[in-house]
Order: sequence, then C-alpha cells, then structure tokens
Amino acid sequence: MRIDCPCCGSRDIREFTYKGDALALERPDPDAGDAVWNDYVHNRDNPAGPTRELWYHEMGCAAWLVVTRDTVSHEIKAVELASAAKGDVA
Amino acid sequence: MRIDGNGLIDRAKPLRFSFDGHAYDGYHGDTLASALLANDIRLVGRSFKYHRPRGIMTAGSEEPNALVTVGQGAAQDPNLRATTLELYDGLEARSQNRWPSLDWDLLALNDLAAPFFGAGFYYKTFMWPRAFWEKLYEPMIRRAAGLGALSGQANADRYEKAFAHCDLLVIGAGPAGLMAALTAARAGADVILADEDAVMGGRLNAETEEVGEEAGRDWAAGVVAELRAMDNVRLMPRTTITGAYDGGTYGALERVAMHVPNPGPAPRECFWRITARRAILAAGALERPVAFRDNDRPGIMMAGAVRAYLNRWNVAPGRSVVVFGNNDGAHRTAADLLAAGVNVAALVDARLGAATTLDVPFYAGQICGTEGRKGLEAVSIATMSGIEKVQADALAVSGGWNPSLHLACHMGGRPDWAPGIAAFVPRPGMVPGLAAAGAANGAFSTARCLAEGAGAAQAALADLGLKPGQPDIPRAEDGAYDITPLWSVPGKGRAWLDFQNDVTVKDVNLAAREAYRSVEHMKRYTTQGMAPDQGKNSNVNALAVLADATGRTIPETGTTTYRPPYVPVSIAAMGAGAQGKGFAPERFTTSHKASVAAGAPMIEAGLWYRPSYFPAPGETTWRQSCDREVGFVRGAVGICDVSTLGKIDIQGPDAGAFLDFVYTNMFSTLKVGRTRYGLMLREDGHVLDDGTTARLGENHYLMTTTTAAAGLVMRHLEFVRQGLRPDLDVQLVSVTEQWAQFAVAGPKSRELVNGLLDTPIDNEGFPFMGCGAVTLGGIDARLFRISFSGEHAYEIAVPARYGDSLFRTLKTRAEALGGGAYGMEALNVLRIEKGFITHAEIHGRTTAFDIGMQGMMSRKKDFIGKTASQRPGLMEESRERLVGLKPTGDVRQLTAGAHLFNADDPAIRENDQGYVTSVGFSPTLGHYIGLGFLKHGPERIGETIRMVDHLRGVETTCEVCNPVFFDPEGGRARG
Amino acid sequence: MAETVADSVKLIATSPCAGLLPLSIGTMTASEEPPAALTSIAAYRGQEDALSEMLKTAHGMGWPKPGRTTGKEGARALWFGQGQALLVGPAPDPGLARHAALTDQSDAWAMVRLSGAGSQAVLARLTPLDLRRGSFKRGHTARTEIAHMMGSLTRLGEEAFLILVFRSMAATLAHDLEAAMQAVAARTRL
Amino acid sequence: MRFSALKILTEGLTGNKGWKPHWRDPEPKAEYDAIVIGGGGHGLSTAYYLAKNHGLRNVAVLEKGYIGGGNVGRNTTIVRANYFLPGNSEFYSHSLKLWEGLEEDLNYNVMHSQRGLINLFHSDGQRDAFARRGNAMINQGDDAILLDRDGVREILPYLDFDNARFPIYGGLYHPRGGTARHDAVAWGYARGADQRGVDLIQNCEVTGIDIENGRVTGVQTTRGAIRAKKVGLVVAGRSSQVAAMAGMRLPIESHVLQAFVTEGLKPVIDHVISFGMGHFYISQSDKGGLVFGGDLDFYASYAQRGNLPMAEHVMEAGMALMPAIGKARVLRSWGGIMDMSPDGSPVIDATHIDGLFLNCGWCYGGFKAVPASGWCMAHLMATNTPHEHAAGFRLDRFETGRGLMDEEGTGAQHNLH
Repeated sequence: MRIDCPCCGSRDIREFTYKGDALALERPDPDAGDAVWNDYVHNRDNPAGPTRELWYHEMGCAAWLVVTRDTVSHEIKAVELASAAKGDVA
Repeated sequence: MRIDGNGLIDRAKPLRFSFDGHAYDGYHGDTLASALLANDIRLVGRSFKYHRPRGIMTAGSEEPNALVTVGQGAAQDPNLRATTLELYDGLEARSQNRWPSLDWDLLALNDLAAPFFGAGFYYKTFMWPRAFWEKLYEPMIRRAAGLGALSGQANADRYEKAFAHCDLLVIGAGPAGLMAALTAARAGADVILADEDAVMGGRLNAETEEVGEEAGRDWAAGVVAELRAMDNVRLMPRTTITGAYDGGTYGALERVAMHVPNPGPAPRECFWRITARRAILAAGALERPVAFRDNDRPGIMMAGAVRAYLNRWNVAPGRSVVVFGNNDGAHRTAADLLAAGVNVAALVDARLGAATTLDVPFYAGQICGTEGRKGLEAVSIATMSGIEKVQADALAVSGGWNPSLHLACHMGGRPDWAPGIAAFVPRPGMVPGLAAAGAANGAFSTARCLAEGAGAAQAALADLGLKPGQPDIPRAEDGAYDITPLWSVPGKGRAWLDFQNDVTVKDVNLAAREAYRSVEHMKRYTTQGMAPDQGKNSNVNALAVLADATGRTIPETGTTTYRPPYVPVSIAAMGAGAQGKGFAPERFTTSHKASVAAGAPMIEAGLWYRPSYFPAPGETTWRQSCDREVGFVRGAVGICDVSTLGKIDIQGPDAGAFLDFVYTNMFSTLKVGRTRYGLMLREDGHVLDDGTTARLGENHYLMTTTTAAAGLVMRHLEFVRQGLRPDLDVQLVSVTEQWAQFAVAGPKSRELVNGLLDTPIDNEGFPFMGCGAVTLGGIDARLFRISFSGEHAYEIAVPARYGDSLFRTLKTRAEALGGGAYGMEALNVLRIEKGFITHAEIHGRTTAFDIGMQGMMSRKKDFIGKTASQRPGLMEESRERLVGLKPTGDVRQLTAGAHLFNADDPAIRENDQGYVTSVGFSPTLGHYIGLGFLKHGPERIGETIRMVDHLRGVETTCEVCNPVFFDPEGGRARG
Repeated sequence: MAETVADSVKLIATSPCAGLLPLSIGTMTASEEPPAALTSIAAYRGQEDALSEMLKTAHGMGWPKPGRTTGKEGARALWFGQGQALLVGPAPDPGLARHAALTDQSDAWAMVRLSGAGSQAVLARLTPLDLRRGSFKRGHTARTEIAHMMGSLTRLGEEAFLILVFRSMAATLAHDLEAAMQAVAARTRL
Repeated sequence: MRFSALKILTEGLTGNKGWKPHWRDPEPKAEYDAIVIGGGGHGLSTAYYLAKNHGLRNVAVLEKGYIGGGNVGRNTTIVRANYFLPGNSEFYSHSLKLWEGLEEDLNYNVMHSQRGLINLFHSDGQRDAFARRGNAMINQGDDAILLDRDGVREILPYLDFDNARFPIYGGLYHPRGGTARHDAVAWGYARGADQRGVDLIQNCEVTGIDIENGRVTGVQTTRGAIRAKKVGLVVAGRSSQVAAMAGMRLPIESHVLQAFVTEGLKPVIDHVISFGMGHFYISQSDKGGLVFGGDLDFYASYAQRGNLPMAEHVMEAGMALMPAIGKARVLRSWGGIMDMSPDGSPVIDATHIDGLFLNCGWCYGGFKAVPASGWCMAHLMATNTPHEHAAGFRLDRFETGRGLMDEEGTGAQHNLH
C-alpha cells in the first residue's frame, strides 16, 4: 500500500504508523459524560467500506494525516493533514 | 535422450553434474530437468503420501514431481524444481522423500494401503488411546510427511532485498510481454520487464513457429537486445513476480547467483519490492493434465513440456511417445516429435470427429490406463471400438491451457469462466492498474498475444500520460484454439488430480459425498491444491470434478482463493538482512567504547546498548560489582550514561500550555531554570510515561522521556500538537541524539562537577531541581540537578561529539574521588531503594492512583487521560497498588514475577493479592527490597504477606512497606 | 586529590562515523562529511514568510519547499519534515529565533556521502524511496526510511547522495551500506 | 455414523462406498428456539454445547458462506492457556481442558497436539514479566516452567544463541500448549452439532435482526425470515456490521493478521515457539509445512489479505531467531480479520436487548478459545447468566474501567493488542 503524503508525495506504507479512526481528533469536553467518553475512547463505527483514519508519517515528514480509505478494497480516496482536517472540524 | 538440433543449449560448453551420486553430462543452457531427461533419467522423485514413483512432468516452475535437494551442510537447499534449476558445472542434486533410496523406497508400501488412506481418513482415526497421538501417531505421520529436509544449520549464504520503481511493470517476457515492453519503452515509459526464465522469450523458445520473417526465438532475442540498449528499461530475467499488493506494489523473487558454482559475495536470491504505476500481466498459460487411471507414472509429461524439451533443449523424453490431448496442441506435439525423428506410437485425440494429416497411428479416443511401475511402459487407449494397449516409454498429455491469472486474483478478485477455452480468465480491474494480455488473458495464438501486448501497453501509456506510438506488430501464427473439455476419463482405479499431495478423482468425489461440497471444504478436506505447486497443475481439473460430483457448473462451484506468493519464496530472501545483528538497527551511546573497554557487559535497552555493570579486578559475580557501584553513589560519586533517555526540545509561545495538556501536572507555572517531574497518561487514563522536564527559557522547555517510550511519546506529542491542539503555537524537535548526558550522582557529585565547570556552582545558585547552561573548557553544556538515585546528583549534557571524552574524564575523576562508573544493575537497585518507578511498574495497566501519584493529577485543568482516569473501576481502593516489600521469613530473597497471597491462603488464582515487579539486593540496607502491586496496597503497610514464586521455587513472607526504602524525607538529594 | 582547575578540562571531539568510514567497494565510496553546524529551523505560526526573508538576508538561501534544498555546497538548507528545515553549514543568525524554533542538531546526525557508479543501486537496497533520476533529481531531498532507520536523503549528483541518520545508528548505516555495496559490486562480476 | 479404525478398515475393503455426509444440508425452518449467527468455530461450538449441555436441539447456525470459512480456517493453529490476568486465566484454562477431551467428545480427530509452547524472552525485564505470567498459570492450575538460556538451548538447539540482535535469555515453557488441525475443529463441532439436531444452514446471510419492544424476535436472512427468541451473535470479523443491525456500536476495530506456511519439510521444529521481540511464532504442521505468523498489518481491514511490509517483518524475525529456516520456502500467505478490542480481550455478554447475546472481540486469540467460548456462550444463551469462567468478559468493562484485561499493556488502541 502507498499513501500520498501531502508533504512528501507517494510513499510506501512502511514509512507510516497507524493510529485508528479519525474520530480521535474530536476529543470531547472533559465533562461530556461517561457515555460520550466511552464512545470516544473505545467504541468504533468500524465500517466495511470508506473510513477516515489517522496515519503518522513517522519515517518521513512527521505529519499526522487523515486518510480516507476503503477497508475492503484498501483504496485510498483522499489524504489531508490532520492539522488541516482539524481546522475543518473546529 | 539428446537429439540433434539447434536449441538454446551450447554444445561447446559441456558441464558435469550428479544426481543421487551418479555423474552425468549436460550442456550450458540445460536445466537439471533437461539434462536428466537427456541422460534418460525418468524416475526423479516420490509422491507425498503414497510414495509413488514420479518423473519430470513440466518444463517450468509449476513442476509438481521433480523436486530435488542441492548443496551440502548449511548450503543444503531442499525442494528446488529441477525444471528451473539451471545446470552448472559441479551441480550435485539429490532426490527427496524416499528411504533408503529413490529406487527402493520403503514407504511405497503406503501405496498398497491406499484404500484406507482416502481423503480425510486421519480425521476418523488415530484417536485411541488419547496419549498415543503425541507419542506415536503424530511422530509417525510427521516422519512420513514432508518433502525435502532443512540442514538444521544456520543459513550461511547471502540474500538481499531491494526496491524498484517504474511506470510500467511487464510480467512475463513471452510474445505478449515483449511486445508490451517494446511498445511502452519506445514511447519513453520507464519499464521493468521481469521473467522467471533465464532466457526471455517465453513459449517462443519452446516452439518452432515464426514471428515476422524469422524464427520466433530470434525475434524474441532481437527485441530483448533492443530493450537492453534502452536507458528507460530494466530487464529482470530469472525474476518471478510473486505477489500483487495494494497501491501498485509487487513482490518479486530474483534468482541472482543460483546458477553459478562460486557466487562470491553475490546474493543467492534477491527479493524485490517493485512499485509500478501500471502493470501488464503477460505471464502466459499453464498446460493442464487430464485425470485418467495411473496418469502419474514417470514418462508422462505435459505436451507443451515435451515440445519445450525437444525444441529448446534438444531432448526427447522417450524413444516411443504417445500423444494425448483434447486440443490442437497434441497434434503440434506429434508433428514436432516427428520432425525431431522420434517415434510417435500413437496420437490420441479426445475430440469428437478428430482427425489428423500426420503420418502417425491415430486414435479418436482417450487414454484409460497406463503400465510401468518406475517408468511408463504402455498405455491403454479407449476408443469406440474397444481398448487397445500401445507400448510407449513416454506420454505427452494436453488437457488444455489455464491462463496464469494468479497475480490478477491476489487482491481477492474472482476470475471469469470462459467457456470457449474452458478456462478461467482474469476479470479486468481485479488489481487496480494491472491489465492482462496474451495467454494470461486467454489469448492463445501468438498473433493475438502480440496484439494484446501492444494494446495493453498503449492503454497503459495513455493512463500514464505518454503518447503511444503506432506499434509495429509482426505477423505470427494465428490458429484457432479448438478444445473440448476433458477433465477426467471415467473408469476404475486411481486418477490423479494433485500429483504432489496424491489427491485423486475418488478423493474429490468422497469429499463431496461427505458434505464437503464447497470448493474450500473440498480443498481443505482432501488437501487438493495445497502442495508446493499450489494447485497450478490441478485446481481447475479438481474443480471440474467437484462440479460434476455436486451437479453444479464450474462457475457455480467457484474457485479457491489465489494467494501470494506465486512461487514459493525462501524465508532467507524475504527476510534478508535480518540474520545476526541485522534484525533491528543498533544504537550506541558515545560511551559505548569506553564501557566495553572497561569490561562492562553491554545489554539491550530497546535498540540501545547500555552497560550492565563495570567489573573490578577480583570480582567474580555481577552482584559484587553492583553492590560496589551502589556504594559509589551512596558514598562518593557514580557516573552513568543516561543519553538513551528521550529528549524533546519544546519551543514556542504556547509551550507551557502544551505541556499542561499532555502532563497530569502543571508546567506553565514552572520557573525558568527549574526542572519538574511529570506524569503523562494515555487518553484511556493509564500511565503512558514519566520523566523530568526543564524550563530552559520563557518559551523553551526540554522534556525527557524514558528510554523505552521515547519514540512513542514523540509520536503522541506530535499527535496532540497537530491533531488535538493545532491552536497552540509550539514546535517539537527530538534532541536525544544531540546531547550526550551523564548522571553524576553521590555526595561528592558537586565536587566532581565543579572540577569540570568553567564557573563553579553552589547549592543556592543551583538548587535541587535547578537547571541551566554551563561551560566546560569553553564548551557549551547543560546542567540539571536531578536525581534518579535519591542522592545529591546532576546530569550534565554536552554535544554528543564530546560524549566519549567527557565520559572518560568523568569516570577517571570519579574514580579519583572514590567512586566510578555504574551500570544498569546498580541504577536499578538505587532507584528501587528510592521507590522510583520504571516501566516494570508503569507497564501499561497501572494508573496514577495505582502508583500513588493521584495527587499529581491537577484538578485545575484538562489533560490527556483525565476523564478516563476517573472511571469508577480505576479509582477503587481494592485495586492492586504500589507498595514496598521486605522479606521477613527464613528465605531472605524476593523475586520479580512472584505473586502475593495472604499468609494462610493457598497459592491459587482465587487468592491472588498481587505481584512483585522489581527486586534487588540493597547493599545500603543489607537486605533484599522489592516493589510490587498489592490489593488495597497502601492501606496494608506493616502487614505480613506471603510471596510465592512457583517457577523458581522461592517462597517467603514479606513485610508490606512504604515503597521509599531509603531517605524517605529526601534530604540527601536536596543537601 | 580531585582536580578543581576548570581549564584543565580538554574535551576531544569524536565524529559519528569515526572508525567506520570511509569505505570503498568497486566503483563506490561512502565517506563521512566534514563536521558542520546543523540547525533545525521550525517556523512559528504565521512566520513562514518572514522567516524565509530573513533566511535569504542572513544566509543567502530561501526556505526550502517540501522535498527541496536551497543554497549550495557549504551552506545549504534541506527541507527536513513538515514545517522544518535543516540549515547545514553556517551558524544560524540569532535573528531567526524570532520567527522559528532553532535547535542545534550539529551532533545529532551522522552525515555520509555515497558516491560513484552504483550508488543509486546501493540505496535501492536500503530505502523504499523512488530514486529514479526523473523523480529524485539533483537538489531533491527526502525524509525517508533508510535501512529501517529514520533518515534524510539528498541527491547531490548523478551518482552522489547525502545520507543522514541518527548519530547513534552510524554503525548500522555503515554496516548496511557495506553489505549493499558488496552485493552491487558482486553482481557486476556475475 | 461413528468413526473408528475398524470403520476405516471395513470401508477400505468394500470400496469406501459407505461413507455418509458429515452433516445435513437442511432448509431453514420458520422458527427455532435459538439461532446462532455465524458458522465459524465459535458459532459451531456454541450450537454444539447448546444441544449437548443444555438440551436445546431446535437450534440453527446461520452462515453466510461455508462453515468454518472464517478465522477458524485461517490461523496459526496454536492452542495454549498462558494468560495471566484474572478473567482470562480461568477461561483459557477451561478451554484447554476441553481441548484435551475434544477428540473423544466429538469422535473426530482434530489432531490436538500438546507439543509444548515456548515463549522466549530477551531481557531481565521480559523474564520477570514472563515469571509473573508463569506463576499465574500455575496459580490457575496450569503448567509452566521457566527455562534459562541453557534450558532453551537444550530443546531448541537450532535457534541463534550466539549472534542474535536480541539474545535469548530464556523461555517460559508451557508443556500443555500446542497446536490442532484448525479446519477439523470446525468440522468436528459441525458434525457433532448436526448429529444432535442442530440445523447448519450455509449460504444464508443475516440481513436484519428483528427487535420488538426491546426483545429480539428473529432475523431476516437471504433465505427468508426466521423467528427465534434467542439470538447469539458470534461473527468475529464482522461483529460491527451485524451488531449494527441491532443498533449497537461496538468497541471493536477489524484488522488483518497474516499467516504463512512453507512447503512441506521433514520434521525440524517439534514445538511451538514464540519470539517476543520479533512478534513471531512458529510451529510445524504434521504435513511438514512451517506455519508461522506475526503482528497485525496494523490498519483497519476487511480484506483477508495482507501487505508486504509486515510479511517481510515476519520473515526477518524468523531469520533473526532461527536462521536455520532460511531455505524453507513460503508457499502461501493468508489474512484473517480480527475483532480487535480495546483491551485485547473478548466479550461474551448479554446485550441491552432481551434475548440478544454477543460473542466478539477475540483479537488474535480466538482459535484456542473455540471450545470454552462455545461452552460459555451456550451457557449464557441457555440460562441468561454468564458462565463463571467467562464472567469477566463483560461489555461494560470499558465504560466502568472495572476488570480490564489488557495483557499487552498497550491501552485502548485496538490495533496494539
């Protein structure tokens, strides 16, 4: 698999580290309640299909990326910087 | 038998080789298989289960029978295909899976017991008595099974791995592949052309047909020469593409130096990772056998292989040959045999209304049986008029051709059934970016192969944004492929499908009868297709038999999954570079050489090496050294390289706010020139790491992490910075490597430090937890007054280039003060004496509450892990919580990993009270001390608890105590 | 008796690849670059333009775009990751600190030059980076994996590369380079 | 039909004509007492024990493909009871005891081979962590022996003891650990369940779960609606999708784990060996193939196939640990889809919907759990109360933080367990 890093261009997956669902960017308020926090820390949509997830270009430019990828075909549709994606969320 | 002809062998270069100890002759250009056939060797192996005699069946990597072992000692290389093993002078090959010899194999008795050894028989027996499985049945089965043998010695050959990138990868250099590569290369694309053969050309080298105005193989050689001369082309002969992976990545195995007797430092094999924007699968097709009674005897061979041996290697597989087929290939084979002067004893065509113009005995019918135990002697031919026996020493069979579509299916796609050729063909788009062409795509004439190769290349060029020129496609054979499917010939006896695993038509039928009707069930129950050829010779036939047995069509029955690798890949190739020290990078501190010179055993700490202890003359155990080194620190001054701890430079206007968010405690309030211990949680509320962070300037902090978690923490901090708090203006840079840092610890540490500094320090200017810039001999350095031993201590950091020099200086000066260097063992004892934790305690399951640091969790701010750490289950008093342990019983020893129990309880799981994490003998206190986790821990200080270590046979009673064993008030560090 | 005279301390510098390089095999040579000041420069928010200006004024080179270098032999800026550059050669102008986090990395990296015919083939055994001349040209730089290590790779010429890995891993780099150089050289003799 | 040596003999002598189907191929009924969704190892063993232990015979197993087609047929076949955290310890201990009687119970040879498992350690810290584990195993009543370096060398002389990047300090030896023939486990349970009246319905995909007033009433399938008051969801690998049909969002992420097998070789590895530093484990199948695996590919996937970097890493670990296997050739690789949970341990629990039960989150430890998982799941479905050996596998432990079973200590990141 290869990821098209916005900084570095297309790179082998071995340069990246995976974190998981991009929902990790949407950290709840401290007092959002147990259920919200449980959802944030533990529960996942885990779709068989397109998903947004976090990768870290650890062996490259050290950017955290939001990668839109299909979990069945492994096809990658979009890659953006997590800092930029975070901007969208905020 | 070698015959005349102008094949691709060099008769001017004779070679000597041996097989099972007998010497033979061959020529440069031979494979082991062609050379064996030239020497009339028919029996080359034994089958897996019934130990049936077997001979060479194919001329390619799909060979199921002719697997041999080459090499002696550590070089012993089993299961090599004689059909792809290039002959070299001195090659010594041995047959496999036979005892005592290939000719007389004791386990051939299995063949007689075959009625009891049908599909899945072992699931129904060997169950009584229970203990016999491991003791009797399984060892017996294991010894009988397996093919070749490993030497048992460590690999001593060289292997390598490499990466390659291209615009277009062309897989296979037959007519389609050559045409594709040529078309793309002429248009300027970066092309890699890979072929598993040593000589490119594919079937053109095995046939007698013409391309353009010249012999096919000459045309191929001409194209190869043109490609070789182009800068944008990389030719990779002897290279098999083994797998198609996501993102246009392909695995490939190159046989680099397996064909030379003395390769020197050249690798035996290279495993390639090829990234290609587009790929063309032009891997050709594999001929399939027909199942009929006793179709596995030596001398029975694929018809296409017979032509290859005749035309390329000038070898006749027999003196009197029967040819049997259900397509025109059989006729072509008979014609080539005649042209080579070999007697064709019969041509048998299974098609209705078949006829021939060749001057050979012709039969419209089917082969229904064979004779000849260790080599074919006769075949039985069933025709409308009855059964006729014909003497022959070779039988060429063609059941049709299966496109080599494996790679196209590696991403899980299922191929389409093409009734016209009675075969599966790749469905476009199964592997993004890969298109099939030629025989791999079901195009079975040379003309169509050339056209498809050119067409696929033009399509790829268009995708790549390159201008395709008009390809110059030479004229070639364009005969129709006329086939009538024939999978198995009905009749009694055993008809083989999977030659290697000894799976017969009966086995597939039995599986279907016993409810294993899914193709996957049938495969797994019978082991059909699971042998080294991975079903290349048998899967489609078996599928057809299963379809018939279950009353379904072939497409309804479906296929099993095609999985990488296409050909078996040695672990040494795919794991090249990792043997010995190569598995992971080694990290050396600047003091490494000096430590080794001082005799310190170096131990692994993550990727780093650190000294275990520094033995002094006369010391015979590590404990003696450790005790002495602890004494250095408690009594004088000790030196320890602490450079392996992670160091992260944190700068920016929001650096303080950032640290407040990642640590449980406050850092924005830390004064410049001060250092503070910090605790970091994961978002799930458990401890991630700890360490000290210094404030070097208003907007400048320096964080330290543990050695083990340095990378993890950096990743975490970057995530927080980029992903959670992009609002904060802060920058992170690892400076672990920039600074060599040494602990100088003990009552005489300031004396030692002041001996080095250009400007001495004192307690007021440099109090406990102070930090600042200093100079040593004019060199800028950093000094931190921090302590992991509880003593008055410093850590001094210099640019790494001076690390070696500074360590030697510190060590010498410490020795002059009655101290010296100390290693990890002493460091560990010192920290346990002080109750300081490491990852033995913060092992990922502990909370701040568990380690008694709940007070460090600020109530005034949010921080990573705060909310989750307050889950009720993580706050319960009954949790296993940190305590100190002192042995009080007769056994004055503690062991890490022991469990804790109440004094009178049996040591069973239900009574478990906790466990011991760290222990050491404290020379300071004169007894063992330990840290552990105990239910309700801190509430039980003063209680007696039982420690049980079943594994080491140690059991003792302990006093539960405060984890800080030494100087609990902390006066020594401050003084 | 302990030394107390501070100026008696004479620390001796050791380079990361001391005792490991140079190494010549076949047509290829790996050698350690002479020591140079290395400064990590990471721009603060909104300061990129001002930083680039000052870099030009003070050091005569612009802020490198991703994957590119600026400057020339002896005074170069390598793009060094998202929002980061590595200034190689000159001591950084202190004024840069107004716009960026400056971090001395002079001792943090082993700097190796690999040159001679076959160098690209050697690197193809160590890094997944696309090294083809059309993709990775002279003056291009990349942060990438080199023999399982985080590293930086820059093409200096047709068959000349600058390789940076962590100082502590210099021995691993030297070892892996040697193995790859041997294999590449041996292939030419097959 | 009972299998025996005599049966094989008589069949062999009479042309093997008397063998009967191992299970029926029934049409689904309109209603069952209980439905198990998922015809993998866990689903089949659940159905088997529902029938055998609890007398429920009007039971169906609904399988969208073929039985045993999931992870029970794509794993590295290791059977062990070497967990150390409460909740896991008693469960896997129970499972191993069931394994030890499985062939007799099922009258099907699953080739359970207690050849011994050795977990190697490479530092003092790892040794102490393994000591904690080994002591916990003995506290549980299972077996464990702490070997030093020489002890390991004695039984595994072909490992690299002299030049390895991470030297072998010793190993935790679990003599009762071993392997089993993975497919046979599914088939044996299938045959046993079928013999007890369970309907095994293949090619029957569940497309909806019917819930009325907080109670489950049945399922919708590609072969029609089927009513049942009890439904067990036993579909590791697809848990999130099926649970979503009941409106549930699970603490599960799906990841691919690759495994590999080499060509057949004469016996060379007699044990199961696990190399802690390299995430590598290996054994040799009875047919002679070296069967081995490593870590997850690390990214969420439903693709049942892996990528090269992890495959290479596994081979590299193999070469680092046992360079004597270098010339073994990898024949086939495959990928299984793992239900990764936040603490690396599974869930066997009732849900907030009456009659709907959940069995998921096996991470990559599911194969050895097959007997006890079915045993405990059947108990839960039949009695509505958790079995004592699976009482720790609660779904709410993540929300409460109570009884987390994080054996790896890597925390709530699913792919790190």
